[in-house]
Amino acid sequence: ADDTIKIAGLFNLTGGMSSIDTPGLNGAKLAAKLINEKGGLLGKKVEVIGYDTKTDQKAAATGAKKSLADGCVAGLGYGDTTFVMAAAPLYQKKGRPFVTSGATHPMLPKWVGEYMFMAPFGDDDQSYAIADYTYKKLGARKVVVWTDNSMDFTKALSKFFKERFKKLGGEIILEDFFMMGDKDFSAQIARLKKAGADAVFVSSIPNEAGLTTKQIREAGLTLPIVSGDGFDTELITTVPGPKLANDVYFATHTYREDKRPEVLNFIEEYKKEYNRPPENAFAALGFDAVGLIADAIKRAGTTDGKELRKALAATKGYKAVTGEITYSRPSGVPMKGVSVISVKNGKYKVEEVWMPAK
Amino acid sequence: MTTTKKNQAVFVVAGLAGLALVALFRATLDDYALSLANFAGIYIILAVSLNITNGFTGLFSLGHPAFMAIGGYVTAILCMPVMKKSMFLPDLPAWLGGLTLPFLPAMLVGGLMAALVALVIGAAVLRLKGHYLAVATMGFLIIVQVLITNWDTVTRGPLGLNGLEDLTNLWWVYPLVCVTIFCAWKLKFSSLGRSMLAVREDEMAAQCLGVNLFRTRVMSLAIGAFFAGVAGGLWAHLITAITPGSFSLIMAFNIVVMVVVGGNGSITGSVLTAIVFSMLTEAFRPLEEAWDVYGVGEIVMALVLILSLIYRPGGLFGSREPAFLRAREE
Amino acid sequence: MSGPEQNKNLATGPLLKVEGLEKRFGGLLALSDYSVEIAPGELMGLIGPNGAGKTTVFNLLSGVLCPSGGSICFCGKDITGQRPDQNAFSGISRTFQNIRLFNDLSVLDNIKTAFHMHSGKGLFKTLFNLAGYKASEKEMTEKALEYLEILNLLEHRHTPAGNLPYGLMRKVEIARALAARPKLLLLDEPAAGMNPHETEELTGIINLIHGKFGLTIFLVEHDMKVIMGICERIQVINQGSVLTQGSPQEVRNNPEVIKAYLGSSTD
Amino acid sequence: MDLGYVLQQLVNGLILGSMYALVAVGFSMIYSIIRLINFAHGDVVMIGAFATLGLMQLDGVPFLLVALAVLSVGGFVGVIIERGAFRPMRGAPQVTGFIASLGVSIMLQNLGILFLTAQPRNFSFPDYLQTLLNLGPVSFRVIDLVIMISAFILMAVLFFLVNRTKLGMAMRATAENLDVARLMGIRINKTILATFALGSSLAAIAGLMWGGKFGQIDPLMGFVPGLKAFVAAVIGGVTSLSGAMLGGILLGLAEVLFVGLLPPIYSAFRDAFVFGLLIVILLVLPNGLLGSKMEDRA
Amino acid sequence: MLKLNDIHVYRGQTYVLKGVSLEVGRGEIVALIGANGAGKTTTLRTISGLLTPKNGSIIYTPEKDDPPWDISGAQAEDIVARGIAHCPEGRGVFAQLSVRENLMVGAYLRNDKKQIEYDHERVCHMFPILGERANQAAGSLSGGEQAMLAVGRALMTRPRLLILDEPSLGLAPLVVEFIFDMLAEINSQGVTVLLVEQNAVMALKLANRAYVLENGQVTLSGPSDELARDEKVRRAYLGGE
Ligand SMILES: Nc1ncnc2c1ncn2[C@@H]1O[C@H](COP(=O)(O)OP(=O)(O)OP(=O)(O)O)[C@@H](O)[C@H]1O
Ligand SMILES: Nc1ncnc2c1ncn2[C@@H]1O[C@H](COP(=O)(O)OP(=O)(O)OP(=O)(O)O)[C@@H](O)[C@H]1O
Ligand SMILES: [Mg+2]
Ligand SMILES: [Mg+2]
Repeated sequence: ADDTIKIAGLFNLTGGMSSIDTPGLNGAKLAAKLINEKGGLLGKKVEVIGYDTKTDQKAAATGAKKSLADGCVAGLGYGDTTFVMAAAPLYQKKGRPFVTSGATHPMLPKWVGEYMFMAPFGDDDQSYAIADYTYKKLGARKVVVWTDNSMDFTKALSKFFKERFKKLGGEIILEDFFMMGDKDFSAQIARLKKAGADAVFVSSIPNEAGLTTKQIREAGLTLPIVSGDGFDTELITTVPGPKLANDVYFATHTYREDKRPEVLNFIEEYKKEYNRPPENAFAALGFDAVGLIADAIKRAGTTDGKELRKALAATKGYKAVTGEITYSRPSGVPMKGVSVISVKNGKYKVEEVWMPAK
Repeated sequence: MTTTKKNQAVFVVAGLAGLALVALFRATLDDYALSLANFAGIYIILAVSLNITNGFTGLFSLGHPAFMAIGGYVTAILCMPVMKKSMFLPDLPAWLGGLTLPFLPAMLVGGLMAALVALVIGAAVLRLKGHYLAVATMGFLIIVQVLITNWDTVTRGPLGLNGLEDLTNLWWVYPLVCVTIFCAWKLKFSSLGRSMLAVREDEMAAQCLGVNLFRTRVMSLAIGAFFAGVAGGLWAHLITAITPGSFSLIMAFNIVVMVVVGGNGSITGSVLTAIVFSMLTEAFRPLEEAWDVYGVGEIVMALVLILSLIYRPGGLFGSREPAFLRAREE
Repeated sequence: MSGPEQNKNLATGPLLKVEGLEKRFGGLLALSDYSVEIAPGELMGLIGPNGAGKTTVFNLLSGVLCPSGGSICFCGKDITGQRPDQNAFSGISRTFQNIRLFNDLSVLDNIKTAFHMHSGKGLFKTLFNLAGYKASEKEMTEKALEYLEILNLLEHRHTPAGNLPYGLMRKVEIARALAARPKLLLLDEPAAGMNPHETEELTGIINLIHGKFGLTIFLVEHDMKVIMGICERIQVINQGSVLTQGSPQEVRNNPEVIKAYLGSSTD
Repeated sequence: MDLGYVLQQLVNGLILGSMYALVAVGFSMIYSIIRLINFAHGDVVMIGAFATLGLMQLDGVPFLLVALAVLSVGGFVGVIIERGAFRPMRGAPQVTGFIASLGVSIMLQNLGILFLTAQPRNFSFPDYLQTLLNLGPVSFRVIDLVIMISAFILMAVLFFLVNRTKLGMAMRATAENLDVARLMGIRINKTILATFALGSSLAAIAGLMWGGKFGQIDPLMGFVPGLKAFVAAVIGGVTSLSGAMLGGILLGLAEVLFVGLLPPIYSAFRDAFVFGLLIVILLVLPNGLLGSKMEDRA
Repeated sequence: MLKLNDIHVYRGQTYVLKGVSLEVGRGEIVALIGANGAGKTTTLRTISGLLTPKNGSIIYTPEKDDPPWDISGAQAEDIVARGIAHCPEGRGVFAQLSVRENLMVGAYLRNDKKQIEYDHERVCHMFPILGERANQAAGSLSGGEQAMLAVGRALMTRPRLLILDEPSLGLAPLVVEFIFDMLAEINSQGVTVLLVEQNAVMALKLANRAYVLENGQVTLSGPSDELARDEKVRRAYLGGE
């Protein structure tokens, strides 16, 4: 109908990626609801339609096409680059903006084109942040890097971490690998034990975050575990239990444990809507992606793709839950703060907020 | 038996009708419907070609997506403009880095590569039977997936190749569908195809009638692989991205499901189930979207699958073709 | 059919010459020091108690099993250890004790399968209608119908073989084996499961193909009427080795054979 | 590479392998009786894990009781699956059952996602099960020991049941020929149900162990154990229970040892190595490790 | 003891038995002969409960004073329990089970350990090879040995009525003779026998009475020596002049 503005939420709601993507859609739908409660946009209601793409690139492509055929003015979604690559180019071709909520590959806007926007920071930023912290604050000089070799996100994260850490003067004494879905890390742990490192960088997605932490600690190793936003999940404290969830540090979007009003409001509304706290950072990012689009629609005063794109590109100081967003870089990746969070005895604490160099 | 002329006439008429249909589709359907039609066509190619391996010769192969992946990557790399290649895959060997082929030859090379790999793999594992073969081909699929994921210089690893040109359209897909069906049909009603069916029915008896088991098996695996490879090329350039994650065991299962539900050995069955299954998943979208119950579509699909197997345990068409199509062949 | 080739071999000694054949299954010596010679055009019988190793002999001759020792010479060529399809190509064709038809295929297609090795076409010829593909397919159908006619199976040609009654299945198997245009036909208990009347009809058929096509036949059968009635020579094996061989008359009266195999009921 | 390290890897492999074995034995049991490759077997593992999670939230239920309850939940689920999906298509070609089991598996997974959400849940056992034990250079947890011992006890009980009891004899007879088994007075429906119940309860208890060992479960967790069980059973020789057990342990060992003993860069190639090894095994032993070697009789 | 009244049976779409009636008296040996595909096997499978007739009744009276029981439509498992043992076509031995286990499966419904052992010995005495090969997998036995095993296994159920489907199939003449002798002996011990045979000559020699089945219908019946003299039977089933 003409009295709604449709926005497509493309997510993998079933299949292997569903645990990561579902909260993203939840966040996005929540954002639309709040906007509508405040009177909507341009006098119309906003509707976020969820398209399940089943952790399947084929479904991602057809889902994106369906959303375009359904008349969605913009798309958002995905916590993983490979699916964005199947969906976003279609938006680019049609001249409608696509905002990824969770894919963090810094090259994305380059690859897809000017209609591609990112809500999160790039992997380089978060890796640099945690690398700096590991070297400077934790004083680690020799680290072991574990990489989930089955995902692009985790590979990129490790690459940037190593790059930065070596530049700082640290040493990568051992690199080890695993694959998404692995449950048993005993072999890697045995090697880690022998390596004598100051810290271990674990590049994984949330599904393996709790598992690796638990198993490393259970093996009696106490060295700091550091990681990126893949570790931003409750699993990291619940799976190992509070006693073992110790000395874990990760870089993530600046909303966890943050006291900004937009953050508090988001968490409260989320709890109200879904009867549970946000499952992971992707919930907040989905929320922000809708917010970014809505903000641009408001400023553009139209839902026309070209105008909308212009407005989005001009976003400046948008107060997102995951930090202020400004598209000032030529790369198209937003300049955002990165929180470094520590976990001690199952408790989270923001240690610092890292800002990328201008 | 009817005359050759009538045979040819039927093919010409069918071909023309197909062309008209494609033109009609292109004119009337939106992008979404077109992409469904394209995927349905690709699935037809996949199911019919797997039917040559699994249905005709009775080889329980779960390796089809591996051949598809090989064909897909080869096609994608061959079709990629040199400029892009130097940016995405700077470490490619020079001769490959500087080579760009048009779509059709690239797909053919992709298919042939897949068939070649099938020959090599087949030579090793086709001594196995039944589940042993299923596990071996599944192993092959996983090995291919792992290699693609880790062979960064050629495949860019888990990220895959993206930003491919959208070369695939109905004009490519449906003629290739026709070629696939034609080949499968021709095969099934020929002496060669009969020897494949004989191998499926009773290996020992077939062998005692002079059928070379090994050659027949390897050949049917390779034929299936060729078309899977071609389908891979279409797939990559329809999505415009190709990643190792697509060619998973789940996809293998999906294709096997189509073959079995259609009827092991029935080309008509494979075609119909390929269309129905690739459409049916989409049919539940509106319901899921409206009610926010993602996964219901899958559940209903699974129910349909189980019920259809309960009522037609040998598949929709058994191993035969419907009478009105078959009459011409006898 | 195999007429002309048959005559050529006639001059050159035995069609089949087996020497010192041996087969072990794990610890079990199923066949030891088995020898036989069959002349072209002969109809030879093989009898022996259950488990004597008759089927094993056929399995070795057709290449289904690999011998543990000894040699098989066919048409003057050593074929020991060849694969079944190679043996079939050389001209040995067989039926099975437990019928092995292609159950889902029609009777006609069952027969046509046998033509593949001689006149089947390769992949490309098949796909692109090349070089006599059409003609060869047509010829196959015609030939197959001929065989079906001989065995009185014409009316069943479109029935899936698996749906036939037992007796007819046996006949289809024989027709299929014949269609492979063998020089030597191995029949493993073709009359099993047939009543005396049907058996008589079968005997007629065997006599016919033996006479008409001059085919060499090696026959395993427990029905003494068949064996004694049509075989020119009979070999008796017991516990994996040859007990005796000779004319039906000699064998029938051999006390050892009576004791080990025939019992009193030699009607 | 010192001895202690290698020993530790061996122990780790054994622990993983004994869980695989437990699932594989149930899988192979179901396979051998009705020639069904039951891919939904892995999802029974998932159901077992979630049942454990649910039961442990009831305060004051002793752990042993939880385990017993999980066993019966598994058995119950097995019975339902058999009656609902597989009995109506009995006598159909093998591949039909296989496809149907894929359907059942998809259903269970998506029902899980629908009702439990796709989020992984944490899963923690009482502390005494988590205590670290050190045995020379080798260290492991109490739970690991419990897993190994109970897996082997359960499998031993199963072997006894199948090879030494009347029910077992009925199972094996049913496995070979349904009609003839009926002619001997064996109630094949009950026998098949019993087999499903037994196999599935082993899977469910494996779910309990899986959860306890890794501390995290989700609705899709069944895929991997289901797949591994299939592979292990086939490597072992599909119809052979001891083969399935051996196959499971071998698989566990191979997974850990390939990662543990090869340079780290090959860790990512683990599955390729494991499956490569399995293919080689099959090429050498085309009927699996302990599969029947009876040659095809003509 | 057993009475089939106008039995009609379909197999799938095929109308196989078109009104079969026959009777087996206590202590008799009854033979059922007929051409391939006449429906002999179908008749036996219907009696033992593997197939359900569309119409008609099968009245079974286990013991003289028992009430007659209509077993048409009863489960095979219940029918065995009441004393009908069926030796199926193609023998159906459990190939992976040992010879001894096969025999023990025969005694599946019985709980009298001592009696089972006794019967086992009796069977092994009757067919010595079964004792000698007790631990061999049944699948590796030769055809004749398997036939003996199948009969022995049926005996282990302690049947009152033993029905056999072509027990002589593929057996050496000596063994056929042996099996028929054994059947006579079993019968003399009080077991009623219903026998389907292609070897009509021997079957008619052994049996008291016989039925001829043609195309799913009984066309002839009577004392077996009479049938053996019947011109039509001679021509159609006995062969020779
Ligand atoms: N594949 C096999 N594996 C193990 N043992 C076998 C195999 N084939 C045959 N045997 C054994 O070899 C012996 C000979 O068997 P074979 O089948 O040749 O007997 P046969 O003479 O054909 O008997 P029948 O008249 O009963 O058919 C038997 O003891 C049998 O058990
Ligand atoms: N499963 C089945 N489905 C359909 N038709 C069948 C089936 N089994 C048998 N028939 C048909 O039923 C008829 C009777 O078969 P049956 O096996 O009872 O014959 P029979 O007298 O025992 O023959 P034989 O002497 O060959 O054993 C045959 O025409 C056969 O083709
Ligand atoms: Mg034999
Ligand atoms: Mg019969």
